[in-house]
Amino acid sequence: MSDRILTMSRAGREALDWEMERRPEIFCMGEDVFKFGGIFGTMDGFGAKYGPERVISTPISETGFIGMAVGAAMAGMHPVVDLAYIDFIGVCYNVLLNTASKTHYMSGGAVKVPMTLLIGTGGGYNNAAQHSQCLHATVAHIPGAKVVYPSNAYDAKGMLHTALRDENFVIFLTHKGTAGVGWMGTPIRTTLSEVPIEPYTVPFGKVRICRAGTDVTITGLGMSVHEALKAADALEKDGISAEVVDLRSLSPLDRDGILESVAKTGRLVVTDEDYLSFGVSGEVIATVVERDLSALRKPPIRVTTPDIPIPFSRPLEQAILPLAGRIAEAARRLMA
Amino acid sequence: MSDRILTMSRAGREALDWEMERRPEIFCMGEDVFKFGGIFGTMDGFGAKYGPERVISTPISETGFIGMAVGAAMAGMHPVVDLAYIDFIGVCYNVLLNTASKTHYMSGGAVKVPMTLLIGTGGGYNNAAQHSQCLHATVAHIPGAKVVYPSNAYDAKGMLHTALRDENFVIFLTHKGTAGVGWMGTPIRTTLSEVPIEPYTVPFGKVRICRAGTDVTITGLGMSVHEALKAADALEKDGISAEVVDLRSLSPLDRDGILESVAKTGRLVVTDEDYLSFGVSGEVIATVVERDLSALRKPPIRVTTPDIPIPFSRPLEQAILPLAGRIAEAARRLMA
Amino acid sequence: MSELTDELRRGFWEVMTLSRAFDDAMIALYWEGKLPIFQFGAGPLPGELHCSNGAEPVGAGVCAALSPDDMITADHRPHHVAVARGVDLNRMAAELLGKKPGLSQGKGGHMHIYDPAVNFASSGIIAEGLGPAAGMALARRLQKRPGVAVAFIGEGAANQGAFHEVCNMVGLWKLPVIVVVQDNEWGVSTAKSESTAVERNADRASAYAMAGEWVGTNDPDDIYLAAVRAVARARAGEGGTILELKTARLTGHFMGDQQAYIPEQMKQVDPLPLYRAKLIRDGVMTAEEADAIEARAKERMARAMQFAKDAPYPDPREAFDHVFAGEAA
Amino acid sequence: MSELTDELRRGFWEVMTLSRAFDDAMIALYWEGKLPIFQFGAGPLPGELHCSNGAEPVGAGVCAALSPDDMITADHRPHHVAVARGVDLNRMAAELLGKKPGLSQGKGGHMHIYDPAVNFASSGIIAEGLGPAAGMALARRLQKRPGVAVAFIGEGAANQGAFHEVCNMVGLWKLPVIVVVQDNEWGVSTAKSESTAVERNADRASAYAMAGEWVGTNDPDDIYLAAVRAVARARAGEGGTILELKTARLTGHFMGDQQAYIPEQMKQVDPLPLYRAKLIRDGVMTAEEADAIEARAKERMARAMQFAKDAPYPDPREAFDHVFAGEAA
Ligand SMILES: Cc1ncc(C[n+]2csc(CCOP(=O)(O)OP(=O)(O)O)c2C)c(N)n1
Ligand SMILES: Cc1ncc(C[n+]2csc(CCOP(=O)(O)OP(=O)(O)O)c2C)c(N)n1
Ligand SMILES: [Mg+2]
Ligand SMILES: [Mg+2]
Repeated sequence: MSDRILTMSRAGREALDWEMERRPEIFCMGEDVFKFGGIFGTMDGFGAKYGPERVISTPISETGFIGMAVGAAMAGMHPVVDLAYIDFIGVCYNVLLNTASKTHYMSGGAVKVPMTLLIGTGGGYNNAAQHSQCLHATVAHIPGAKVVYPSNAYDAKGMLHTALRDENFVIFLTHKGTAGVGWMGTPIRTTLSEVPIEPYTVPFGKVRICRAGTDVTITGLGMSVHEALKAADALEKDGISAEVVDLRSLSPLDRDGILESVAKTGRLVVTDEDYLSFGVSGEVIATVVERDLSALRKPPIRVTTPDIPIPFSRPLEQAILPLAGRIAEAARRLMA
Repeated sequence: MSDRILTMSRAGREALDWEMERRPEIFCMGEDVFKFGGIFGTMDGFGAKYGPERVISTPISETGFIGMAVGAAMAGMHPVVDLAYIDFIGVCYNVLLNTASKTHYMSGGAVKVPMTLLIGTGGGYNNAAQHSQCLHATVAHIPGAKVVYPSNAYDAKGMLHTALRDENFVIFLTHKGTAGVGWMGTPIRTTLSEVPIEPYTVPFGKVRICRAGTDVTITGLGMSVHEALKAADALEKDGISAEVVDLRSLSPLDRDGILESVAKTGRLVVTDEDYLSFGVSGEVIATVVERDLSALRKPPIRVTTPDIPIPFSRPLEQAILPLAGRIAEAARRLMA
Repeated sequence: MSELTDELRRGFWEVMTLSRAFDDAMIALYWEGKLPIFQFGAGPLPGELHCSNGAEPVGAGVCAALSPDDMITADHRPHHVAVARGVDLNRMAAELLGKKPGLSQGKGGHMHIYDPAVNFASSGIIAEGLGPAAGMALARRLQKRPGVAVAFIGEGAANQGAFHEVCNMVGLWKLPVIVVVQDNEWGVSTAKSESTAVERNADRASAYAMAGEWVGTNDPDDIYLAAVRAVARARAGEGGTILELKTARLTGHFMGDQQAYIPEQMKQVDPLPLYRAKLIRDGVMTAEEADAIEARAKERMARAMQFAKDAPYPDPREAFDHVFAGEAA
Repeated sequence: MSELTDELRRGFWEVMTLSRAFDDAMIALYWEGKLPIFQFGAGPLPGELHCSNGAEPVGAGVCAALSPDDMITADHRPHHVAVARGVDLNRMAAELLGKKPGLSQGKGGHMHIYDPAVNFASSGIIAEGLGPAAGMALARRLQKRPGVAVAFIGEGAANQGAFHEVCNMVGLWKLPVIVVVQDNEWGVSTAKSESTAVERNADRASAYAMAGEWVGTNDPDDIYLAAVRAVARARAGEGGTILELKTARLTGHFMGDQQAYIPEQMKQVDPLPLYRAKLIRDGVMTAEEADAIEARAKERMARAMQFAKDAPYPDPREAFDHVFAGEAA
């Protein structure tokens, strides 16, 4: 069957639809999911197709309904919960930190919590400090939660199939800017991919080499993958060959995959739209040097959002985002 | 005036008492603080001394009362809030993440939120997965919050004075095992220090060299400082000179101070009782190598709690804690 | 203060028309750069924009019952309250455009309106303002200064845990706090009946030893009188009130919301023409006076918008200021 | 099932004495290694220990009204509910001691009791079990299987936001959920009157379109009958109940709590001797029979304790198992 070019939104929707058609234990929950189909349209039209029993719009009670999802999972269902923006984790963080992620372990394996939590991340569209955060490091720091983060349509579909078949609590992140939903404008070219109609899985814990290169490794995730790809285009014109590594999965993290690329290039730029400190960027660097200190020929460079709340005003926000220009500039410094 | 050897608990109490006597804007809030004086006795006897207006026992409503503290701070008070265990941040995380830490920035500096949040961290006493976490990386990842973490009585008093005079939201962490409160047993020798009776401040953002050494740098914070010191004692017998660096402050983080020690020793063991990934340990390593890749002669080693929920059973918990034995063993590997 | 004088009522009209002028001007600007392809991040007014059209009576009626000492927290839909409270209009407009003279020097945007000069704050996480409002009231009690705190939330926010925690402490400690539940029937696409187990949040007051009042008219006169009663109770040390006000959300959840989910029988009524007709009927003002007041409001807003448009953007380096107090400019 | 038969009442006595035997045995063991210097982490039973002495009527009465299909979540003080529900006694004892045959293979400890065989779960964050209980009820509805879910919380937990959020959804969706509020008058050192704006949480039910019932006797007969009514409503599709039960906390918040804060007039009464006397008075059992039942309970507990003591600890390497399902043993 011929493949189609899809947005992440449509690709993810296809995976969820396929699984829901076949597996009665899957149901959807979240604010406005019945009428609006979820923040990224992952459940678009599901209200009409599956009815209000399986596509449940909730009150604005995140601790309550995500807590309910955990209980439903314990009782044999597989809830798919939409939390809209990751900025809202603050009102329900206990459910993620202490309930969904730890029940399996605390029960010595006696109880399972198969559930998928869809969350949107990121800024870049002037939505200010409380609606633009990434915070993926905050959720990835939770033991017992799997955290994945596709950056393109092919991975979105395959990783969502994987998540829906996983017996664990999976936090499924999508950067708002990558999803290809209307309100974020036209989709970014590099998020679109050929997506097979048939279901397929993409395994968790494997980086994806988006673009092969020999001079410098640029790691990214979510939106920063696309900024890295833009930077790589620019670098190519300067004769610099950048390898762009999409982490795709934070828990588990493909540490070997990261090292493999850096061992080849000897130079590392770590990009991340999350805050700089105590996050992904430090972890990637530590992963490399604790395994092979000689892999790096130059000190690695981090290009991230600094440790400041996201400002509203466009020139301020643009100044702090880890955009392609800053990434390319870092790579050039490493080549100098 | 002659100095006394105090526990962290008594030293912290002295600072708070001194400031409260003089500054009517300071008041205390938290569960059971009126009768019990706070999780670490920081407010011990304050109920009787200052009365229920200034020492307010609250319902079990953390979002509510920490949110109230933010409002009180915005209105000119300096609340000192006791959250007991950091495991409970999940039910009030939004107040930390989006309210207390971001209001100053989001108001363009027009509004200040001077408040001090006291939180206990850590395990080692078989209190299982929901009462033994450190999670200091989770709060340190929040921009706009200062996060400090004394490990001994001298610093506890001096840093609490500093916190109480700071105009910002300060998260003041204490590892339960270091505080010297009864229910955690006899105090650890290295947490006790001579504490001047007079008030003094210890600045944020400066590491403290607890023990000078030349062969290997061991960084730690909270409890892991004391495990590192124990390890250093053992290493000394093997003829290995370990320098123990107490980070003391996560936001701001004394990156120069870390590098200075590593530049001298050329070897780095990073200890941390928080979970391994996306936390402090990666940040410390990244800080070193992004500044000076040649500072390290050997790959750094992390000795942390692994990415698993804390098990209850003693042999299980002991197996996963970053104890002195594991630290010393790591240092020996670096010297081999 | 508690009488419905003609002057007061003309004031309501003035405040409501100014608020409407503010929103209408912002809506017009919002679409610049966003057509034909809609995109939050484009144009001179980027980001989400939650307008208050239809809710003006709430801001006008409640704020008129307050004194300068009193304190307000509002939510993601703050304009009508801010305008009624007397937040600096020029600087608020400039803030929405992300300009340097904005209230937050461009760092906040429309959900984060802070004007300490009139004790006004707002923020964007649902129910987030409740705790701070109660804490402001507590602070005043400790400082032995007068002051009632008012938290403005939506009916959707009343199902968030913070509502329960804060109301319980308000009742327990008899704090002078008024929780204004603005029932515009919708939380995004979710009708109140789809989100709330009971018909009225005001009835929940009994769960907190608070007073509960409900006003179903979206008329500033009625809202004002109910607010005056709530304020009087608060000042008298009788504690807090859950004041639920039926109101309207005429322009959707945010700009871009087509509201296709609203059934015909739930279409909402614009309170402004109704109130205008009422005041004319009551002889409080003539049609000409009403129009003049409205025209002045529009002019004032036009000037504010001009101020905002003419103002410079902050320098990109300023992004790094104000992370901590006492450090950078 | 809803009649108070003699057999049922003897069963209450049996369950209550077994629960008491469990706690008393654990308390005795708890102090081993913790004297003269008290320390949470020392001895064969380390960590915090929250005992149920005084709350046995709640477990006995409510659980007798449930069927095996029904589901339970309990809190940090779970023993009385677990024993009444029929959680495997040997494996629960072993779990408290951190042993390999424990319900959670030693990973959970006393606050984290999971026994899927009898649909029982508990955890240690206040009010954390409410959402899961409601979700279990929702799951059964979706699965078209019968089942009422019961969340056991303390009166202190009723002021946590989760209470509000979950009760609202239970009322909104008419879920078969019973929220059992165990009012033992204290949350740690804080009296109910110091934490709760209203006298009874059962009265808060009207804020959620739930039924509210209050039982003030700490007597399993009364508790049972109220629970039967709540279960009947739930099974009939009439929705949830907030069932508030006055009970007692005889051994402090946790072991080590001296309870010096409890004034003389608030000293609590042990429900066991009262119920024993009542059953004898009612001719349900003789004193000898009562003693025999109690003796059997103690014996059974002694065997469970022996099982737990004899059992091996898990191998340290097992700490790394069970982080994720489908990966390690
Ligand atoms: C904790 C949280 N959850 C979800 C959102 C997203 N959100 C923003 S406004 C809104 C609807 C609010 O409804 P209501 O309180 O009735 O206010 P209205 O928009 O009707 O004025 C939602 C769900 C949020 N900002 N914060
Ligand atoms: C969210 C949260 N806050 C605080 C605590 C600490 N804590 C444990 S039990 C308890 C008191 C609970 O009181 P109540 O609900 O009445 O139950 P009881 O102990 O009386 O059985 C507190 C405050 C916690 N575990 N979780
Ligand atoms: Mg609304
Ligand atoms: Mg209690």
